[in-house]
Amino acid sequence: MMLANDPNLITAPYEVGHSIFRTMLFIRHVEERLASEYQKQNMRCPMHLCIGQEAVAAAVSQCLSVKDEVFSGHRAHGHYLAKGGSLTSLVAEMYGLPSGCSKGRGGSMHLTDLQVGFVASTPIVGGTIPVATGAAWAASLKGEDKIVAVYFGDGCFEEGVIHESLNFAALHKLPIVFICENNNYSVYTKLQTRQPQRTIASVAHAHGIESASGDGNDALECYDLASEAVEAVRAGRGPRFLEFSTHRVLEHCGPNDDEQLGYRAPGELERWLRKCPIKDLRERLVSNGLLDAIELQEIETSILHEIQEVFEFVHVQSKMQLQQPEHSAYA
Amino acid sequence: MMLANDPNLITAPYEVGHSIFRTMLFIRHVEERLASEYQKQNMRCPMHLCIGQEAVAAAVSQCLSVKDEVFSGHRAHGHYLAKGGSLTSLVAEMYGLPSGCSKGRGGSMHLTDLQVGFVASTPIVGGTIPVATGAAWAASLKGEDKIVAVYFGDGCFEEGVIHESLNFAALHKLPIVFICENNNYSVYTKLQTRQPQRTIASVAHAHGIESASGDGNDALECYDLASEAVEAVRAGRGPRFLEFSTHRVLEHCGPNDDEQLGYRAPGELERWLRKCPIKDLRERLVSNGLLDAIELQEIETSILHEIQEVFEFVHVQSKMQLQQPEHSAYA
Amino acid sequence: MHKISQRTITQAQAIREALDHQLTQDESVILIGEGVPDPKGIFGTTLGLQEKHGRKRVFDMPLSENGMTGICIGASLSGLKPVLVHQRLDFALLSMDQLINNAAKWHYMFGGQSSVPIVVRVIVGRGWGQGPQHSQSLQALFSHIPGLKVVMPVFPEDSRAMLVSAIQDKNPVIFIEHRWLHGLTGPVKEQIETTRLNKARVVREGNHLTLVATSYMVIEGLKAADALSAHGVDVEVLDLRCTSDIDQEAIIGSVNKTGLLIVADTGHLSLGISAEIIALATQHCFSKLSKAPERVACPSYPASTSAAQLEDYYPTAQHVASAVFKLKSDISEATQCEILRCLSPSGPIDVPSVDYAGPF
Amino acid sequence: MHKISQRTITQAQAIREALDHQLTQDESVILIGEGVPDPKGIFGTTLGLQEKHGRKRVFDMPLSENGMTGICIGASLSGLKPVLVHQRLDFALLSMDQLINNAAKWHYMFGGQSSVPIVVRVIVGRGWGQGPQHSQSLQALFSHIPGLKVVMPVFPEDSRAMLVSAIQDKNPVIFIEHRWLHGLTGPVKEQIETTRLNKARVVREGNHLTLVATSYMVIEGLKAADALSAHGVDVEVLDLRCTSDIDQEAIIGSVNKTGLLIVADTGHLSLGISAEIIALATQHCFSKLSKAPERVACPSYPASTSAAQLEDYYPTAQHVASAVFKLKSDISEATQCEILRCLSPSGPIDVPSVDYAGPF
Ligand SMILES: Cc1ncc(C[n+]2csc(CCOP(=O)(O)OP(=O)(O)O)c2C)c(N)n1
Ligand SMILES: Cc1ncc(C[n+]2csc(CCOP(=O)(O)OP(=O)(O)O)c2C)c(N)n1
Ligand SMILES: [Mg+2]
Ligand SMILES: [Mg+2]
Repeated sequence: MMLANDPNLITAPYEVGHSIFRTMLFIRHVEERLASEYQKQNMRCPMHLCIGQEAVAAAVSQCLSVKDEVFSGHRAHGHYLAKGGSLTSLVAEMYGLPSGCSKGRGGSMHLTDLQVGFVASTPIVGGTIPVATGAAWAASLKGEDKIVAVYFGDGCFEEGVIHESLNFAALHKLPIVFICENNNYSVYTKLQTRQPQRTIASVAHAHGIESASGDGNDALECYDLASEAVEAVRAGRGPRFLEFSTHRVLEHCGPNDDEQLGYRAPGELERWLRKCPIKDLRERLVSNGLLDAIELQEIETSILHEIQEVFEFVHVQSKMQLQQPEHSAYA
Repeated sequence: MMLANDPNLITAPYEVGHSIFRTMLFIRHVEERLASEYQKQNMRCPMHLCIGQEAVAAAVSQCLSVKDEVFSGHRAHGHYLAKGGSLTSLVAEMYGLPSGCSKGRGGSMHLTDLQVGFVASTPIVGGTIPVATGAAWAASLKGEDKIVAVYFGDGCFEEGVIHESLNFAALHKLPIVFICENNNYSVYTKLQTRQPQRTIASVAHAHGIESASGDGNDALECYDLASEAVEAVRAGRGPRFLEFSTHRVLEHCGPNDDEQLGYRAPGELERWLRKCPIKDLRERLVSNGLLDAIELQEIETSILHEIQEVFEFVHVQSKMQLQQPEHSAYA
Repeated sequence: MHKISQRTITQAQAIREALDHQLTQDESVILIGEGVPDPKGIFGTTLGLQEKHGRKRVFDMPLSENGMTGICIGASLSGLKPVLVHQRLDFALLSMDQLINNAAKWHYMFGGQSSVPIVVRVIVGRGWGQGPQHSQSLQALFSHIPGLKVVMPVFPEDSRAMLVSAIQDKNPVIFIEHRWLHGLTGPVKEQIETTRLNKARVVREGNHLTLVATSYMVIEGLKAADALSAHGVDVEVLDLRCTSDIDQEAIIGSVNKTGLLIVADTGHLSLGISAEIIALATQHCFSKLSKAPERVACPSYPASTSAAQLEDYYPTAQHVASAVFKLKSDISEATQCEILRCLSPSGPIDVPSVDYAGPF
Repeated sequence: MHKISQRTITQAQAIREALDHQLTQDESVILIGEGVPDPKGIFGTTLGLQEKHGRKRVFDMPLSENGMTGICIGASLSGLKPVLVHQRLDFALLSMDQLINNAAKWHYMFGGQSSVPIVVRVIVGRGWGQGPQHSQSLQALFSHIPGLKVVMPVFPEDSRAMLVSAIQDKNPVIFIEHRWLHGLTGPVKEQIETTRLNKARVVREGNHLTLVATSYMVIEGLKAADALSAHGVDVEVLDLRCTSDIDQEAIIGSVNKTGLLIVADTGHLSLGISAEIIALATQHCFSKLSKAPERVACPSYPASTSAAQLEDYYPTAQHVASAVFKLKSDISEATQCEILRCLSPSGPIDVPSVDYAGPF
């Protein structure tokens, strides 16, 4: 039985919890499948998986509409999928096929699906932050009823351009949510080696942007913070900044574990594995009576089925002689 | 008679008040002479005068020793002179002579006098901020007993590189004082058109750097803040940030008034002219019995005499056929 | 009878007309830059435009060159056509990341689904002590990057047409102005026209020698050509206009006719525009070239502030003429002296004209 | 009898030796870069150096490329000799302001009173889907800037000598590594040596044709030269080494001997290193050149991620050989086919060798 002040009590609507759970699970399974397929060397590009970090993308996207625009960086699969980006186009892109979302030109690190408002991810750290800010500026100038969300890591906060972007967004009260997934690492380097003692959100706040921090592995907390922020931004109250603590479970780049490298603090990975956002939400949904074993099985099955179909389809495509697009750097 | 809580009561030691006053007056007279000489078109380079902003440089330098290092930007005459930079080398540099502080290669915007620790000023806004930070880093790595001070304007705070530098300085607890002379304008553009509602110092503070703000036209307040900051930095307590409000009295670039352009708020210039830092300190020194009319006259005379001699000397030099230095971009 | 327009305006005014026209004609065009709406209006090129087109079309900006470039890229992806202005090319070096990694590549790297129609106006400073950090003419850097279009306008009417076409272009265009051309006057029709950006223009015909020049060097080249023609040497002068997609056809055509080539560029010589043009001409006109091409450009060190130290720095009409003398060995020494004498600068070398009084 | 050293190491190991040596020999040397002390140690080039030389000499850093460049400049003015590392050249585009406006000009613009002895190691990525933003070979950009020295090391022993000399150089040196050369092995003496940075090296002598190559293209060029020599064509291969202060003497000497020139570069063709070399050779060897020089380089669009779309992108030994065929018209078609066949790549084109498994 749940009490009103039980931290596990779910107050979000039924569909919200379910939808976020399904999105996280979908991302997780896609990432796991990518990891296992990667070994076959058909996907010949650097790949930054987000296993362990699914909650933020799932929760934020839950608050966005299809015409809202999303930007991201190198670790973008989750953001892309949560926004509704086509899995087929993603997998084809990883295979380097002309049918990929960027016609095979970008691989894992250059995703786009304009139809669902996932505008772009690129791997120069910080590169999309001002671009997203510019998209929000255009929306504001044109009086369009849409907002922009841009995801980035803790490392990105060290790039000067993010401060330039925060300044401009605050100055022009732009409709944008800046979302920092602070996983404490930039590749193998700990936050404390790169940034002084203070929170990232506090710097954003000082730039004149309302900011909040939360547990990035607690999907419903992410949702609460994101929905509050998105609502404020949509209401024209200027930009917001969200910082979520989380942890990357696999290696920085590639399909493998890397605990053997020993760069994490002892017990750090284990502690985070126990805080798996999917397990956490599943248990809470179950204990709130919002999910049962049969439903869960159904969800799993349908996700795995969809993924299986996509991979099969793309694999077949990869054996065909597809017409390569023409090379021109100019429109 | 002064009361203990009279705001005009001077608590700083006699020599400090005197020295700051003399430095300010010296800078003012140099700038005025440069402005009048400029019309003769012998000094053929862009020139950013600091009339009205002399207090910060004079007060900060009062706290620095000769081995401390100073960096600045385009509006650097005051910083250079206050640190003890050679007036002859400055004027020769403005004349474009090989005897100038940068051998005529830099003009007003590229000052250096390594003997007195004025390392460099350059006119790419923000350009010297990381360089100064690097000098502080070197001092720290080498365990040298010196600190660094870097001056910049409010406009500079919009450049990403300053945030990168603040982050690094805070992270490594570097011996550096960042000094922002906030004169509310970047060329003709008001602060409010460029930055959101928040103070510059608060952003620096959020970066993890102890920060303070003060009246940049109150030389003794500048001195109090600067000496506190310099002492802390010298004691190894990491970087400090100071923001001073002030006002540029002449045009952004060049020797003239520009009130006719009408970009200032009505009455703004007048209000600041009334707050002239030199007049202010003079009156307070006098009312505290620390300066009398005869002394003042002596100071004025000696300053004007020195300046006159330098200008005459450089003018003579400029008529001589000096050997031009060889051109090589490489050491 | 058709009345010929006698309207004469400066390049700066022509640029302003292009901006005004585009802001009027195309509501997706916006204009932004540090100082754009200020009392000096970017050397007069943006004066009054904010008053006329409003604060939602014409903007000042924070000093955040890289960020603002990315912001303009983002706005362009959303259907706007931003024109971003830097008072000096040197400041744009802060934005090389966004220009090269994003603007230049966006169209290609996302498979051609979108493009980045921005114009970045950068101004090459010169004279009155601009010095090392305010006078770089780095067209070679931008022009090496696939995906960027780089143009260097010279004459007022052509500058206006080039800017209109640059704004309407679907790709990022780096529009490199030269401070000493802003004051250049010329006849400019009322009627606004467009132009092809990647075509060189023959601005003086001649049969003896081909001079390909960029930006302000077109003016110096024409001076030299004038002086030479008085002595029977007819130099064909090409205004290159576009330094990224170099007009091979025009160059090859002219060099095949004259057999002699000089390239005059405002940038550094080594690895500059002149190298590419000489390489192209050598590869395509090898048998027609009667002598090795010459190049006239800036040396391999920064520009000093001091005018005295710039005496051998900026190439002039005299340098162009000297290059001609190397290639046309039939010009007598007396004639050479005569030509150089008549080309010697009259006033101070650090201003484009005696009455030049800034802003710098 | 003198015993010849048989020690063979990779270029990455040789680079590590240079760093280790300099950190040991000169206490003013410091090493900094994102990932320098991490478990992968910049592709092995910095492994163990923090452990050995301590945390006050060897550093990780925040992702602040422009700031960190300025910080290293400042440190160098105070007597340190920083080596700054970027895992990709593309990231250094964020620091063009500090490199061009400050590092390159400091010595000159302050009248020669100080200099900026920093080394910036940048790595050109290639293959395994590096794609548009992780594979740019932009030596032409840096090399155009007076005040920067730009070198592209190839062979292990030479790379070590070049890095030692770069660190000891008083000027800023851009040290451009190629990811596909890190694994290149070669004999390397125990004894550390220095070298002159601005000299090209003849790495294969020949009389029929001069090939000037940069970076990884030296390897492809040597492959082509091997295949050609089996058919009686002797190509002289020059490893250019320094792309900023190009070794005219070496190039002129070789071209005067062979009369034929090919330039092979890892960067984009237009306005690239090859243009400058062809311009130089044309200007200095005009009468000795029997045919127009050829160039072999990357086309004018970004690199795709997909290997399939890179098939015609990166120049190979085959492209070099094809250029040779254009210049040496006496090679029969059958021989040409034979040569191209023996030069055709055996494995996948997006890895330097079949067993290549990253890090990328
Ligand atoms: C400008 C730039 N510098 C360095 C890199 C190399 N790099 C790729 S991802 C990464 C780590 C970024 O860390 P963070 O922003 O925290 O994201 P995370 O990988 O943790 O998700 C680095 C340094 C890069 N891609 N771009
Ligand atoms: C990177 C860069 N952008 C633009 C400029 C042009 N510029 C020179 S001074 C200046 C104003 C700077 O304002 P601030 O930093 O407040 O200094 P102030 O002039 O008020 O002393 C500008 C925009 C420049 N020199 N460098
Ligand atoms: Mg991280
Ligand atoms: Mg200011």
